[in-house]
Amino acid sequence: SQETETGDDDVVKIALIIENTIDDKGWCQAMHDGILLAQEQNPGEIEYSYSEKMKPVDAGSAVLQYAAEGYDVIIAHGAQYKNLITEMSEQYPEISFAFGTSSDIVADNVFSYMPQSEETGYLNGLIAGLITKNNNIGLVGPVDGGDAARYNRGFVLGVEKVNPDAEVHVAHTGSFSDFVKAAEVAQTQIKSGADVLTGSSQQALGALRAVADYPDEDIWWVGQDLAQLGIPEGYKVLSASSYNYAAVINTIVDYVNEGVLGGKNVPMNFNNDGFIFEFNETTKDMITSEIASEVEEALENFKGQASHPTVASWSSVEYNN
Amino acid sequence: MEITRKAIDSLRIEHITKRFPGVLACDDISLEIKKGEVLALVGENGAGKTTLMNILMGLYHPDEGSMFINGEKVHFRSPNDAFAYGIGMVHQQYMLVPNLTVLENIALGYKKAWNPLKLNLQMVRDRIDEISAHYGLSVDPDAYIWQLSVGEQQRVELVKTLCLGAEFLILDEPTSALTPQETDELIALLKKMSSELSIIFISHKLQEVKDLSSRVAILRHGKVVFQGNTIDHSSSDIAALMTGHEVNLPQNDAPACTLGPMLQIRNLKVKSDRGFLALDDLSLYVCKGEIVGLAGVSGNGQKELAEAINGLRKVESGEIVFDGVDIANFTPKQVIDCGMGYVPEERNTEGIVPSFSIKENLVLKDVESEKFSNRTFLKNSVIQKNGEDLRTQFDIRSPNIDIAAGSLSGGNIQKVILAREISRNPKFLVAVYPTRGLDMGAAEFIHKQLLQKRNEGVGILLISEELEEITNLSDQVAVIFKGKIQKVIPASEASRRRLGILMAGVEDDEQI
Amino acid sequence: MTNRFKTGYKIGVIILAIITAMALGAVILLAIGADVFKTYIVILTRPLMNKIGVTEVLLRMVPLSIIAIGITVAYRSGIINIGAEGQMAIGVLSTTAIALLFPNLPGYVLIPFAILAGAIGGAAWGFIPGFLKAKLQVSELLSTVMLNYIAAQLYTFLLRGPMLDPAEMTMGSGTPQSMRLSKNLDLTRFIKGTRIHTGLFIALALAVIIYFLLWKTSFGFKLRAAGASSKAARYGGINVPKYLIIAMMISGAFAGMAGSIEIAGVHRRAIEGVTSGYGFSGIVVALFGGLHPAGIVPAAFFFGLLIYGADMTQRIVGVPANMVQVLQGIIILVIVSTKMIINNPYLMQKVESRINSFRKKGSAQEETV
Amino acid sequence: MTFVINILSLGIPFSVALLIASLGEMFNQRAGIFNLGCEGMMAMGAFLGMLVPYLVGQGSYVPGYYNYLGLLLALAVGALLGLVFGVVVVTFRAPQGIAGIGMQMFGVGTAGTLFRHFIGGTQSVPGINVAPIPLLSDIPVLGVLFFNHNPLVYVAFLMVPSAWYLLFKTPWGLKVRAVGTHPRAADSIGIDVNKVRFQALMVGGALAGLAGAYLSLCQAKMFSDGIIAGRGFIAVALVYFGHWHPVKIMGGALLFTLAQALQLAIQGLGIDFPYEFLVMLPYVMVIIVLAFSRKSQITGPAALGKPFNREIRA
Ligand SMILES: Nc1ncnc2c1ncn2[C@@H]1O[C@H](COP(=O)(O)OP(=O)(O)OP(=O)(O)O)[C@@H](O)[C@H]1O
Ligand SMILES: Nc1ncnc2c1ncn2[C@@H]1O[C@H](COP(=O)(O)OP(=O)(O)OP(=O)(O)O)[C@@H](O)[C@H]1O
Ligand SMILES: [Mg+2]
Ligand SMILES: [Mg+2]
Repeated sequence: SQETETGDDDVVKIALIIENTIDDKGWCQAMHDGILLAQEQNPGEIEYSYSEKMKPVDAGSAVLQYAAEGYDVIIAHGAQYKNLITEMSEQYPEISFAFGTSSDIVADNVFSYMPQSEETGYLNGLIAGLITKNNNIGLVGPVDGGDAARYNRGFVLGVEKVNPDAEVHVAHTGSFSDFVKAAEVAQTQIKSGADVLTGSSQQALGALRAVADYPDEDIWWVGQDLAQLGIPEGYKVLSASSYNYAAVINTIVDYVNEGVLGGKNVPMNFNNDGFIFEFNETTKDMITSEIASEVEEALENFKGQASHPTVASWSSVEYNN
Repeated sequence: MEITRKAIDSLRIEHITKRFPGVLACDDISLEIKKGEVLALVGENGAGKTTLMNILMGLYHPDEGSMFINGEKVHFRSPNDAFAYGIGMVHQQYMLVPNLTVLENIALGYKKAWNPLKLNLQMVRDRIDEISAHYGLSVDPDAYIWQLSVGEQQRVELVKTLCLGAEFLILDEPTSALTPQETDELIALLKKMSSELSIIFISHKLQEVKDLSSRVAILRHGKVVFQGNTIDHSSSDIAALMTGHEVNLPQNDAPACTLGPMLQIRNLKVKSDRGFLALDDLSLYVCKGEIVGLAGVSGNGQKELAEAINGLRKVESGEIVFDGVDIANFTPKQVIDCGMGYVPEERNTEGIVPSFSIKENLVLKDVESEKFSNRTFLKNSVIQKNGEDLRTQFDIRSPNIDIAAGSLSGGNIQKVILAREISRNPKFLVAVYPTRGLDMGAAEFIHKQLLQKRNEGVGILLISEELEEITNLSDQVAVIFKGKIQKVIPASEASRRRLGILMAGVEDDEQI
Repeated sequence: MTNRFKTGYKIGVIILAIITAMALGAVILLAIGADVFKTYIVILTRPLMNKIGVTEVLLRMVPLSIIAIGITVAYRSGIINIGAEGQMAIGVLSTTAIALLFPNLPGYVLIPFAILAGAIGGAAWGFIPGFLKAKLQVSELLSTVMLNYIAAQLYTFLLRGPMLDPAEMTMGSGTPQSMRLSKNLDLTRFIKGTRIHTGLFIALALAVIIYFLLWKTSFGFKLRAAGASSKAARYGGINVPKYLIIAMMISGAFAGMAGSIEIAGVHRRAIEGVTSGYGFSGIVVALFGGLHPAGIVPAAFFFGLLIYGADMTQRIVGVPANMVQVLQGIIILVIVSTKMIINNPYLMQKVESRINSFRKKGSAQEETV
Repeated sequence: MTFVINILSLGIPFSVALLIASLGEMFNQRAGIFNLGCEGMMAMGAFLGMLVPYLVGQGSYVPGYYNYLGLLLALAVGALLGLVFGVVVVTFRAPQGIAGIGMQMFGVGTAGTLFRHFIGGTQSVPGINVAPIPLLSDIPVLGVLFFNHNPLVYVAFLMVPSAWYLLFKTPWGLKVRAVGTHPRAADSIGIDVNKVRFQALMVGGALAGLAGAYLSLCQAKMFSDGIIAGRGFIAVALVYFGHWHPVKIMGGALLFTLAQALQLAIQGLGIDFPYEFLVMLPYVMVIIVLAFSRKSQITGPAALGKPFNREIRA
């Protein structure tokens, strides 16, 4: 295309490539919203374009096209794009690339970012472990991999910490997006006695919706997305956390403006404000002082140091599979 | 029936022309038929008879020409319009839905019984009873069509048409698949009916035409080439007018064979599709250079016998010794490799691959032979030449040999099958209903081919319901009844009457 | 029928079809307030404007044509294979396994070996529905749909477990994917700055091979006969069940190879989403291509163009990604209809005689006036 | 025991979307049309079904009849798509498999596109809730299993005998069976083959739309892109499983979803076993059951997939 590198030097052109959609209420939307927020925080400094529903082969086409159009930063939002980014970074050494979840540093012009979601999982686990009356907790997983695997294992650690008697029943749908199936999983868990449920990725909304079908019963949800607080089902949500991708974007933009095109890993944790955690105002009465103090303590710890010993063992947590 | 309907006193068509892509099926046809008449429509395969009748039924719309009923111009958009005038047709290929019962098939057209929320089957049943009683045509309303023999299906078609109130009957080759008895019965019945109904009757069997019709019209290449009163003309006149030359069905008058046995079937037991024993301890011998005609009412095990011999049906017990080898339960391929040739009953679906070209069908059984391939690759030029040669030799009428065999007329399809089976130089040939539905010219040709093979020393098992065909061609006639051979007699002693009695299952015929 | 009328008729129908397709798409585009005109221009022309565009189209043509050719083999034997998606996934797994086990083999050994493995894997997955249909009368439409889901789960299981990239354990989060496969497996990208790889030639070679196999050998003859009329084929001494199973295995092998080549040429490691819906698009391509390799190769190119061009619209025109599917759907529906109208001699004849009689009437009226 | 009851009481409502869609597809196929576009029709039904209550309520409580308005809309859009599909495969006689894939893409894509435009992001609705049948639902065990469901669950299971009646006891059903098996025979006796096929397609489409709306209004009570997630294809496969018979199709749908409920329950037991193999369970089970069940004598509609043209000789 016609565009060349003659544009304003202080504007950073960011392109985002995602596998799902910008409104999936999950992984992809989080990044999209993060970039929009960063744009807001730094008026006039960021130009932004995105490509949705990018299967691996399409992502390659999009990168080639964005490169030709003179984008400064190309973010491929998913570890499955790692190879593509590695190859493309060789082909376009002047462009900065980024991908995650990973802490791998693959080239000098590639950033990686790594949400350490075991931290948010852990906090929710503490709450769930203390809230459950049946000692039966449901965890609706998509696929046991990626971000979800970290969240789930952190969650189990949290439950174990406060309530060793509670059982966490994990079931996977096998899909990140099939929320109908997630609802089926949640219904199954509720029928077999679960009274606190959690889950991650966009499919989790289906599970939350299933929980909300028990308005008069003590069945609760601890969520992984702040947006869950504001929806009609919010009255079942005790707490939620969120990625703060704006922070990641700002870090990357700062580096790029300094002339550093990559070679860095940007971790995301409570310590560097990569996560936000909130209790739900409307269900505040459920949160006993015991819960509040457990969470408070853990949160303090997370914020205090970059890597936290209580969740460092996340990868060795074994649940049913 | 209550619907307002004008009785047809006369039906006239004028200058009807109908084209199909590449074919002029009806070419400026004008005809008239009056109340109470029986018009016989004859002509070679592909002359346009069926097409013309489909136009009368409103199934096809003519490109040109018009139709008049009682002098008034009519325009049929669909068969419903024809039904409204009481015109009904028994189609050449039976129009019955196989997985519905007789009752349901008739209800399909009997709109009076169509209460939107419930099909009034009782009403249809009553109507069937009424018609059956009136014409003496009995059918089992609750039988599924696929359970019925061809003859029974034919009867259902007739009952169906009559139940829907037809008073003007079109019968497109109604007897081509019937046994002699069934044919006789039908002709007698139609004769009786012709006092109440008008009938258009299509047939390739001129005897029936003579028996039944009052007038005859001959179609050739889509044109009416002759019309006249039936009594004024002999069968051979009509045949000559039809084909343009004298037709002489050949006779087998060669001396009996002396070459020794070729096929010896002993105590054969075979099950039918429905699981009962279709062949029960059947034994039959055929010599080299001999034609054994197998006569019998269809459904008595003919189909199962042919299939068992050719490896297409499991043999429960017994032997099929072919040239010294027991081929019972061989695969079809093994049977073919032993030198067996087979002209199956279902020529359109079994004998050819309809979407394959003529030349491909001509090598269907031999693509792996050295002649047509070198282990892997086909020798296309040889296949091409083989096709050209056989087309000339067997007079297959087609623009070229690359067109799909399924698009040929029935007679030409039969010629393709015969060309393949004969040119493979088999030691033995099983030929099932080889001339069913064919015009006289084509039948004559096929008979000649069979006799020639016989004279070359090939043994032939000829399965047919056409008694004339059997007595003309066979050395010996075997009669099959309920899966057993009732009797084997020399062809010279096989009178029509005697065969008929044997086929009906009567054991000892000599006394009669 | 005059040739002039025939050409006129065909052109007329095609123009009508294009208008219909555009109008249908325009309804949806207008509903969401997008620029109708620009959208169409982008889809049809933008991909062909530069080197990257053309090679990206070719890149999609490779798996599409290989899968479509495999589907053709099955179809010709009488089986509708909608299981290519699963067979392709198994092909990817097999290739990955070989590349992980023997990373040090030189390319000229590893590449054929790994592609063969993909073919075998796909064939094995194709064997199941073939066998079920031939021996147990299980409809392939049921078994292949089910096997696609089963393959997808097997895929995640292996990539999450035994085949997981060790780096994902230490540096990542266990995203199901294999490590970067041996460089020896890489298919060369022969135009600098683009991704088009030598798999293109493999695809073309496979097309030629299948053409010969189906139409020039006795094996192909029998296979096609089995598909065209199983009854007649059985009568002709052909072992129909055997050919059904073999055809399904060939079909699966092709889908498997498409997976191998996609891995070796494009992705270079097994990741989720490699199959990209090619298994379904492959059916469309096979039928568009008239179930003949000579038609499939151009049809695959066209479909590659459609996928890629429609994909570009979201970046250039800003329509949502789903619109891509809408347009593809409309184009498929309109093209199949058009093809039928053009190839129906009965209809053509009817139209001609209508026009003729209309003319006659017209001129008759003129005369009487 | 409760384990079993749980599985049964969940498996039954899970099966409804598949059951309704499969019954619709059964009518299509009985009339001779193979509709692989079921998935797309379901997607449109799911979207339009929830659009009405969503637009009215914007996520808050709306009177129940808005939900039913949504269901009607879903039925209507399904019928409309059936009509469009009919133009392609009946009027123009296009090959059905490929046209079905086109319809699937069109439906799924259009639902997604309009969803982005009119709603823009996963949304939930109050939906249609469980309606226990008075008295009956109090029966121990049986009450929970059969009389404590969403109204559409009852409707769906009543549809099974209704479909059977419609197919086997009414003139329309007779016509449908005839045109799907031997259209030429039906034509010769004065039945408008194409008209019946269009009707069947509209019925099938409407049911597919309803099945989609069941997912968005009753089961998940939300809509998002990709809600159908391949269930349309499974519905098509179940028609083959059920040999075009409503009761057997119901059996297939129940087998599939009971296996689904079972595998989810097993996952919850915490056995050390890769969950992927449990997720596979329903699919494997359907294949195995069909492979080893006795095949019925009467095979499917013989003219399935074959366009009818009076003048073109078969
Ligand atoms: N639907 C059709 N499409 C194309 N050609 C047709 C069609 N129907 C008939 N024909 C052709 O029109 C001619 C007349 O066919 P028709 O079936 O009327 O012959 P027929 O006299 O009934 O022959 P038969 O004695 O074999 O029944 C033949 O050449 C046939 O191939
Ligand atoms: N009781 C009857 N007996 C015979 N013919 C009838 C009867 N009722 C109607 N018909 C004829 O049948 C034709 C079609 O009837 P009708 O309108 O009831 O059916 P339809 O709805 O067109 O049927 P289909 O749906 O099968 O096309 C009309 O031409 C009519 O003259
Ligand atoms: Mg004919
Ligand atoms: Mg005829």
